[in-house]
Amino acid sequence: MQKIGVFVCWCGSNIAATVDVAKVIESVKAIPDVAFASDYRYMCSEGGQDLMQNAIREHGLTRVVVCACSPRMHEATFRKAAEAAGLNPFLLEIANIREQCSWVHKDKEVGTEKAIALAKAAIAKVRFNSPLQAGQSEVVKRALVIGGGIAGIQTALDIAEAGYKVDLVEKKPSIGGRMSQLDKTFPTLDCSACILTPKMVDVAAHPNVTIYTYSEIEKVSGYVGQFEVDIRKRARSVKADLCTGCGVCQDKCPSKKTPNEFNQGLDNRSAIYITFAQAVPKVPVIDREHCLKFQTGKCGICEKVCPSKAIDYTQEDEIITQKYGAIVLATGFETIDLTKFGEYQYGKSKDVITSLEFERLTNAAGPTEGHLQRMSDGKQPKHIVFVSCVGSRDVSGRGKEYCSKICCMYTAKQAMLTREKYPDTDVTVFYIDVRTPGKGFDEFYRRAVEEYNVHYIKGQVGKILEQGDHLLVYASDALSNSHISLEADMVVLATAIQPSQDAKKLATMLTASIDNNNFFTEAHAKLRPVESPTAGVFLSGVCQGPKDVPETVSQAGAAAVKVLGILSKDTLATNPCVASCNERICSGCLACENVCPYGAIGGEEKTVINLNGKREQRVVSVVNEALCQGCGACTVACPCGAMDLNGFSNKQITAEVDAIC
Amino acid sequence: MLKINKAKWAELFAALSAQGTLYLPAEVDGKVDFTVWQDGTEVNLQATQTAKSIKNVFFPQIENLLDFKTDGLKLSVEQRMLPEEDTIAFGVRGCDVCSFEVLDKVFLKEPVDAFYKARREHCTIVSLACSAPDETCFCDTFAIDATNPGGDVTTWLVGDDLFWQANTDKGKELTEKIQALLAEGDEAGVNAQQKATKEIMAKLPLADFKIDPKIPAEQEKVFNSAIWKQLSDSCLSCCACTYVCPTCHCYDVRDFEIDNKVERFRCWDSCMCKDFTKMAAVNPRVSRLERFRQRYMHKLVYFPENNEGTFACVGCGRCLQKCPVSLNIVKVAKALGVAKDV
Amino acid sequence: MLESEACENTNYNPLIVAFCCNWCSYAGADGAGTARKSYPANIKIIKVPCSCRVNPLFVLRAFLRGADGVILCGCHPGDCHYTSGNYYTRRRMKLLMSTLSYLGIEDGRMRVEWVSAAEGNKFSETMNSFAETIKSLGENVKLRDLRCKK
Amino acid sequence: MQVNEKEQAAEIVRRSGTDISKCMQCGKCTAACPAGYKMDIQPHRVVWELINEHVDVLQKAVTPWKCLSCFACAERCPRGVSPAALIESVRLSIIRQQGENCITVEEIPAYIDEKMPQQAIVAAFRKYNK
Amino acid sequence: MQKIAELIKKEAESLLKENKVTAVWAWQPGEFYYDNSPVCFTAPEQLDKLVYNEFCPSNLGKYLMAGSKKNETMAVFAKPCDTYGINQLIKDHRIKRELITVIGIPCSGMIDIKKIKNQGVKGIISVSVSGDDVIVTTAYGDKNFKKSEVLLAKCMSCKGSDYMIADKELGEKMEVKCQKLNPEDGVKKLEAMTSQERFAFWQQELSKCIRCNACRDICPACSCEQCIFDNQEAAVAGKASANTAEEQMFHIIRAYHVAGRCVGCGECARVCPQGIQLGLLNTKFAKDINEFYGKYQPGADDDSKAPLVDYKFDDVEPTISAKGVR
Repeated sequence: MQKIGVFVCWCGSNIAATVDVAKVIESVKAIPDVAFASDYRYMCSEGGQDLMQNAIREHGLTRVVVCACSPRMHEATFRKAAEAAGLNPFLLEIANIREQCSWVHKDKEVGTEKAIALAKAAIAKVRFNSPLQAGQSEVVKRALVIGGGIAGIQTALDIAEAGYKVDLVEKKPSIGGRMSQLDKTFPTLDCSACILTPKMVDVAAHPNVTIYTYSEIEKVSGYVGQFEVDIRKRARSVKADLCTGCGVCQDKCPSKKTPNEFNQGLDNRSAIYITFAQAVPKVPVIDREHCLKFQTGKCGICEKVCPSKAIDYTQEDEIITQKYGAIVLATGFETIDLTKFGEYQYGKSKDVITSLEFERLTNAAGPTEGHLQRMSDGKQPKHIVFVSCVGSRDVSGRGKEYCSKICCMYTAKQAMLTREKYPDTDVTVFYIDVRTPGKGFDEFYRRAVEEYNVHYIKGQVGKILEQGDHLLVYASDALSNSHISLEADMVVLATAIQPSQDAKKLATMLTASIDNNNFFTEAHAKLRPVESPTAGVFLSGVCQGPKDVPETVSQAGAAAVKVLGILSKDTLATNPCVASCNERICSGCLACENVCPYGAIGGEEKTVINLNGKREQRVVSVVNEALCQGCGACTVACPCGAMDLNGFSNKQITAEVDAIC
Repeated sequence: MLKINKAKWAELFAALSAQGTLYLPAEVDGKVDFTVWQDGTEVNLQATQTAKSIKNVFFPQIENLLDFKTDGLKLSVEQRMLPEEDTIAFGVRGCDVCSFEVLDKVFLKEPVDAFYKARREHCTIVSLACSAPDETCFCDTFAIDATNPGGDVTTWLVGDDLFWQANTDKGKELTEKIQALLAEGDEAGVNAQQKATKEIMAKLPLADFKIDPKIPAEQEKVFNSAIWKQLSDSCLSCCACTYVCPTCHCYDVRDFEIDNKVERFRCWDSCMCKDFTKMAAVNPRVSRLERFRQRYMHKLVYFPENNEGTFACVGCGRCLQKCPVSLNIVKVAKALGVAKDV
Repeated sequence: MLESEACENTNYNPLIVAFCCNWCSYAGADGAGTARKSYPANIKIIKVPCSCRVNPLFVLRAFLRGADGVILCGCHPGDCHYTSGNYYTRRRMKLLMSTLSYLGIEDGRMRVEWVSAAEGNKFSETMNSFAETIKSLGENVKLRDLRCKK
Repeated sequence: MQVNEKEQAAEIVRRSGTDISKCMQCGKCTAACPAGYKMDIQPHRVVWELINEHVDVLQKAVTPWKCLSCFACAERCPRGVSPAALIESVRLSIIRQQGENCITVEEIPAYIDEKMPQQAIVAAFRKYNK
Repeated sequence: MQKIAELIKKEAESLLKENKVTAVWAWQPGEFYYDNSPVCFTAPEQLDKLVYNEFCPSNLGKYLMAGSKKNETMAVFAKPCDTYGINQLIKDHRIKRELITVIGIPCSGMIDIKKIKNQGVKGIISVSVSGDDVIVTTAYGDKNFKKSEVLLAKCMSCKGSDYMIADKELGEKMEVKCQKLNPEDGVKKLEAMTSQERFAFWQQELSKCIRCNACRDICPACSCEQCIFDNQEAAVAGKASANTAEEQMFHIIRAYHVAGRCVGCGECARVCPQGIQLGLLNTKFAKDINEFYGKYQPGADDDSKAPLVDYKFDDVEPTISAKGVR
C-alpha cells in the first residue's frame, strides 16, 4: 500500500481563480492510497516546500503528487525538496493544472473537474514510479563556440579566460562577423573596427582558444558533457603556417570579378583574397569557383608570386573530430531578401541600398574609402531618404512579423553621420514608430532631430521611380494626412534581419529547437534566456533574437558563465529516465538496436534465467545507460514489452490512460 | 416411438423455442455451430459435428461472476444472478451428450459450480443419432453408441422424418408440450439406419482403436515414458485442442477494472498455456513436454483414476480436425500403447 | 465564456487523450496556456519524452477505455529532440491509422500533429479543430470496451 | 438601419471583412495609393477614422469616390489590412442610406441589354438591392 | 512427390549417419493420409517414418529455436515458402545460422483437406494423388477432385519455387499449377467497402475468435520469448476476448507486431480452428508498407532493415485520407 501525498498549489489566483482547490483536495482524499492532501498559496515558496517536507516526514509518504504549474517550471524544485525530506526525487509527479488547465479554461466548474482528472492521472502514474538513481557521466573540459562574430568571440574569450579550452568555429575565412562590417556604433559613435579588432586579436592569441575559420559543423552526437563534433575545415588552398599575409597574391590575381561579400557586393574582389585588412587569421583563401587555376587549369600566378611558398592547390577539406562538454551557438544574422519588395526598386536602381551596404559605403575601408557617393554615378548624394521597417513588423508574408530592434538606432546613426560629414545633404527618415529603449538611445535620436536637423516623417514609402538621375519617392505623411512625393538621390532601406541560414541545419544537428522564424528557442523566455532546451547547448547573440552590440556582448558573457558552470564540474548527473531491458523476456530480436538514435543498445549473447527459471544462453539487448537519452523509441519497437523506459514505463503510461478515460 | 416430418420442423422448432431458448446446430458463415434458433436460422442436422462443442452453452468461454465497486474507501459487492432461463439443446450428438457426464463429475461435485448447475438443471437435452460418422470419430472407443445417443430425448433422422423418443421425465414433459406436432412412427427405419451406421463405422480408420488398459493402470511408467519428448517436440503450445474439446474444463478468474468498478469474470484456460495457473505464483509445468503430458495424463490417467474409470475424452474427434500440427489424443494413446517403456 | 468552452455545455462531451512529447508539443501546450489560448477541457494531456514513446497499444488502450479521440503531438519532422524519434512515430502511426480505418473505425478519431515548442497558438488551434472533428464523429462505440461503463 | 455612428462603423468594418485592429498607422497604404493625391482623407486615415468610429466624416469625404479599388493599399499593407475594402464598404453605406439608387427585381428587365454580361447584371443587383 | 520423399530420406540418413547434425526436422504420417505432423528425427533408424506428400504444409523453421539455444546442430527440410520464415527467424536472432543446415525441397502445392471435406466428403479412408488427380476413398465410396481446385489458399498465392535460403537443394524445382490468387485482392475488396461495412465484416470475423493462439504459435514472425499478451505486467494480457474491442485489440496488435516481419506464409489463416481470414489483416499491413515505403518482402533476406525500424526524411505524413474530416 502506497502512502501518497497530494499538494495543490493556488499559484495565488493563477490557479485558484479557475480551480476550486478545496474541491480538488476533497476528491483526491477519496482515492485509495492517498494518505495526505493539502493546498497552499504558493507551493514553490519556502512555506510550500516546508509543508511538503513536513508531510513526507510526519505521514511517512512514499509518493508525492504536486498539482501546480508545468513540470517544466518547477519539477526540479519539488524533486529537490522531496529529496531533502528523504524521498527519492523520482517518486514525485506533477499534475500541470496551471498551463494546461486554469490558464486555458475560464469556467470554474470545468477547470475544477479537469484539475481533478489531471490529479487522478498523476496519482495513477505515481503509484508505479520507482526510485531512480542518477548516474554520473564525465565532463569533457572543452567548449565549442559556433560563430565567430562579436558574440562568439566574447563567449570564447570569457571561457578561455576562466582557464578552459575553447574551439571557435567560423564559416567565413575570417572571424569578426557582422560587427566588422559596421562603420560606427550607436549611441557613442565609436569606430566599430577600433573596438572589435583588439578582441579579435585577443581571442586569436589566447592560448586556450583554437580558431577554425572557413570551417563548418558537419555532425554532432553525444550529450551534455560528452558532445562529439565533426568540424569540416574547408581547404583554403593556402598553407596558414607559411603565409605572412603580405597580400601580393591577391594583388596579382587575374580573376577580379567576384562580388565582394564583405562589402555586400558593392565592389569586386580577386579569386584569392583576404576578407578585409584586419582579418584574423590574415591568411587568404582561394575561392575555387572563381579561380582560373581550378576552373581552367591554367594560371597559377599566386603560387609563383607568393614569397613564402604558401599556396597549395592540392589542399583538401579536413574533418576534425573533437569532444566537448558544452556548445554555444552564436550564428548571428543576415538581412532578409528584398525581391518581394518590388516597390523600392532595390536591385534595379543602384542608388537604392540596404543600410548594411550604407555602412560599407561610409566605412573608410569600404569600396569608396568612406566617401559617400552614389553607386550609379559616383556623385555625392544631395538628398538621402531612409526608410525604416523594411520587412519588419510585416505579417503579409513578405517580411518578418517581429521588430528587428536595431534599425531605429542605426538609421538615426547613419542619418546623423551623414549630416555631420556632409552638411549640405538633406536627410529624410520615414518611420512607423521610433523605438529607442536603451541607455542614451532616445537622447541619441533626439540629437539627430534637434542638432542635425534630420527630417523625420511618420509614414512609409509606397513607390520609388527612377527619373533621370533622380529617384522619385512617393510616400505618405500620416500625421498630416497627406500623400507626398519627393526627389532623392539615394534611398537607404533599413532591412529586417533574420537568423543565419545555417541555424536550421544546426538546430537539427544539435536537437536545439528553433521558432517559426528560425531563431533558437531559449529554455525559458525570462529565466533561462541563454540556455537552449537541450542540456549543454547555449545561445549567444542574435541567433536567439534581434540584439544590438552591448546586449549581444552581455548575453555572450552570460552564455560563457553557463558553459563554465558545466566545465567546472568533473561529472554530471545523468538522466536516470533511461531504457532498461528485462532480460528474462527479451527475445533478442534487436529491433530496439535498429531504432536507437544513440547507438546505446547492443545485442549480447548472455546466460540468462529464462521464464521457466532455468539458465539458458541467448542473445539479449543490453542498454548502455550512459549513452541512452531516454527517448523511448526502443520500447515501442520491442514487440514483447521487454524494453521499458524508466520514469515513463508501460505501466505508468497505461495507468495514466486508464485514469483519464 | 414418435416422428415428425421435415415439413413440420419449422413448427417444431417454434414450439420448442416457446418452451425455452433453443440451441441447435445451424450454419453461420460456412460453419456449423450451436446457435440460438430464430425464425430463419439455417438449421443443419446433417453435419456430423459442430465446430465448437455444446460445452459453450453450459460453460461459456466468458462468464461474469460478480461486480464490485469502490466509493472512496468503501467497497460494495454485487453478486451476478444465476442463469435461470429454460433452455433446450437440440441435435446433440452422442459424444457431446456423454461429455456432460464428464463435466458433471467436475462441476456438480462439491464444491458445486452454481452457474453450471443452474444451466444444466434448466436445460433439456434432445440428442440426435449419428448416421454418417466421419473418419475422425472414435466414440466407440469409450463405449458410446452414436446411433443411440441418449439425453432427455433421443432423435433419429431417417429420410425426411425425425423420429422422437423421450428417455427421462424431463424429456417426457417436453414431449407432452409438443405432442400435437408428433405422429406415431415405426421403429423399423431407425433400426435399419442404426445397423447401416455401425457397418460404416467398422470400415473407418479408427474402428479398432482402443486405449491400452495399461495406460490408466501404469501411472508412473506412463508419466516417465520417453515417448513424451518426441510427441511434445512438435506441439505449438497453443490451446486449440483445449478450446474445441467438449470435456476440457479449466478456467481462470480475472478482474476487469475501470476507475472504481470491477467486473470479476471467469474464462477458459488451458494447461497447454505457458501462463496456466499463474495465480498460484507460477506454472509448475515449465516445459512444453510437461504441459503436453499433463493434458493427456489428465484425460487418460488421472481423470479415470478419480472417476471410476471414466476417461476425460468422448471421441468426438475435434482435436483431430483442429490441431495445427496434427497432434491428437489418438496419436498419443497409440504411441503410449506401443511404447516399450510403458 | 470562451467559444471553445461554449460547446462543452451541450450534451455530448467528447473525451480526448493527447499524447505530447516533452520537448516540443508539451512545451507548446504550456505556451498555449501562457498565452491563454483556450481549448476544450476534455482534452487531457499525457506527457511522454518523445512521440516515439507512444506505443500503438496506448492508443488502443485509450480507445478501449472510452476515449472518443486520441491525438499524438510531436516535434516537426527534422526537429526531434532525439534526432529521429518522430520519424519512427510517423511510420508507426501512419500504419496504425490506416489499419484502424481498414477495420471500419471512423477516420479522424486518431490524429497526429507536429507542434513545436513555439507554437502555442497552433496547439490550441489544433486541439479546437480536433475536438470539433470528434464532436462531429460522435461517441466512440466501435473500439470501446463497454464493461463497467454500461 | 444603423442609428448611430458607432454601430455604423462596426457594420462598415464587418462588411469589409478586414481586421482594422491590425493597423499600426504606418501610412504604407497611403504611400502606395495611386489616387492618394486626389483624396481628402488618405487611406491610412480612413482606417484611423473607422477605428475612432468617425463615419460621418468619411461619408461626406471625396475619398470614397476617388478610390480606384486597385487594392495596391491592401497589397502593400504589412499587416494584412485592406483600406480598399473599407472604402468600398463606406461607399456602400452611403449608397444604401440614400436609397434612391436601390434597384428592385421588377426594374431589372428595363436595364437589360443584349450585350450586357449576365454577371454584371447579377453583380449590380446584389450591390444595389438594399 | 514420392521421389522427393526418397531423396529426403536419403539426405536425412546421410546427415545423421555422418553426424553432420544431431537432429533432422521433417514430417511423419498421422492417423489418416492427410494429417502428417512435424517430427524431429535423431537416429537413422527412425527415418522409415519420414513422409513427404501433398499434406505437409507446416513450416518447420520455428522448431529450430529450442535446439538453437542449446547449440545443437540441426537440419531442416524447407519448401520454398518455408525459407522466408527461416530467414526471418535468423534475422530476429531466434535461430543461429551457423547451427542449421537448410535443405530446400521442391513443392507443387499442398492440398487443403478442409476444401475436400467442405464438399460433404466424410469418412475418408485414403487419398491418392497423381498429377492433378486426387482420388479420395471414403467409407461411403470414392470421390474425385482436381488438385488445382483443392489447394491451400496459401499455395494459390505461391511466391515461387526459389529458395531464399538453402544450403542444398533436392530434386527439380516444381511449380504450383492453379488459378493464382493475389492476396491483395481481398484487401482491395475490403478497402472498397464503406467504413460501416468494413466494421461489420471485421466484427463478424473477429467475434469467431476463441483466443486459442494457434495463429500466433504457428507464426514464424511471432517468436517472442513471452508474448505481450501472456505478460501479466503488460496490461494487455487476456486469455479470452471478452468483447469486440478486446478481439480487435489482440488482432490489431498481433498484426502490428509482425508488420514488416510477416513473411506472408498464410499459416495463421490455415491453422485457425475458427476459419478467421487473418491474412486480410496481415496483407493489409504488407500492402500499406509496400505502398508507403517501397516494396519490401520480409524473409527474402536475413539482414535488411525492416520498414518499421527504418525511416526516410520524406516519408508520407500520417494525415487522414478520408473526405471532410480535415
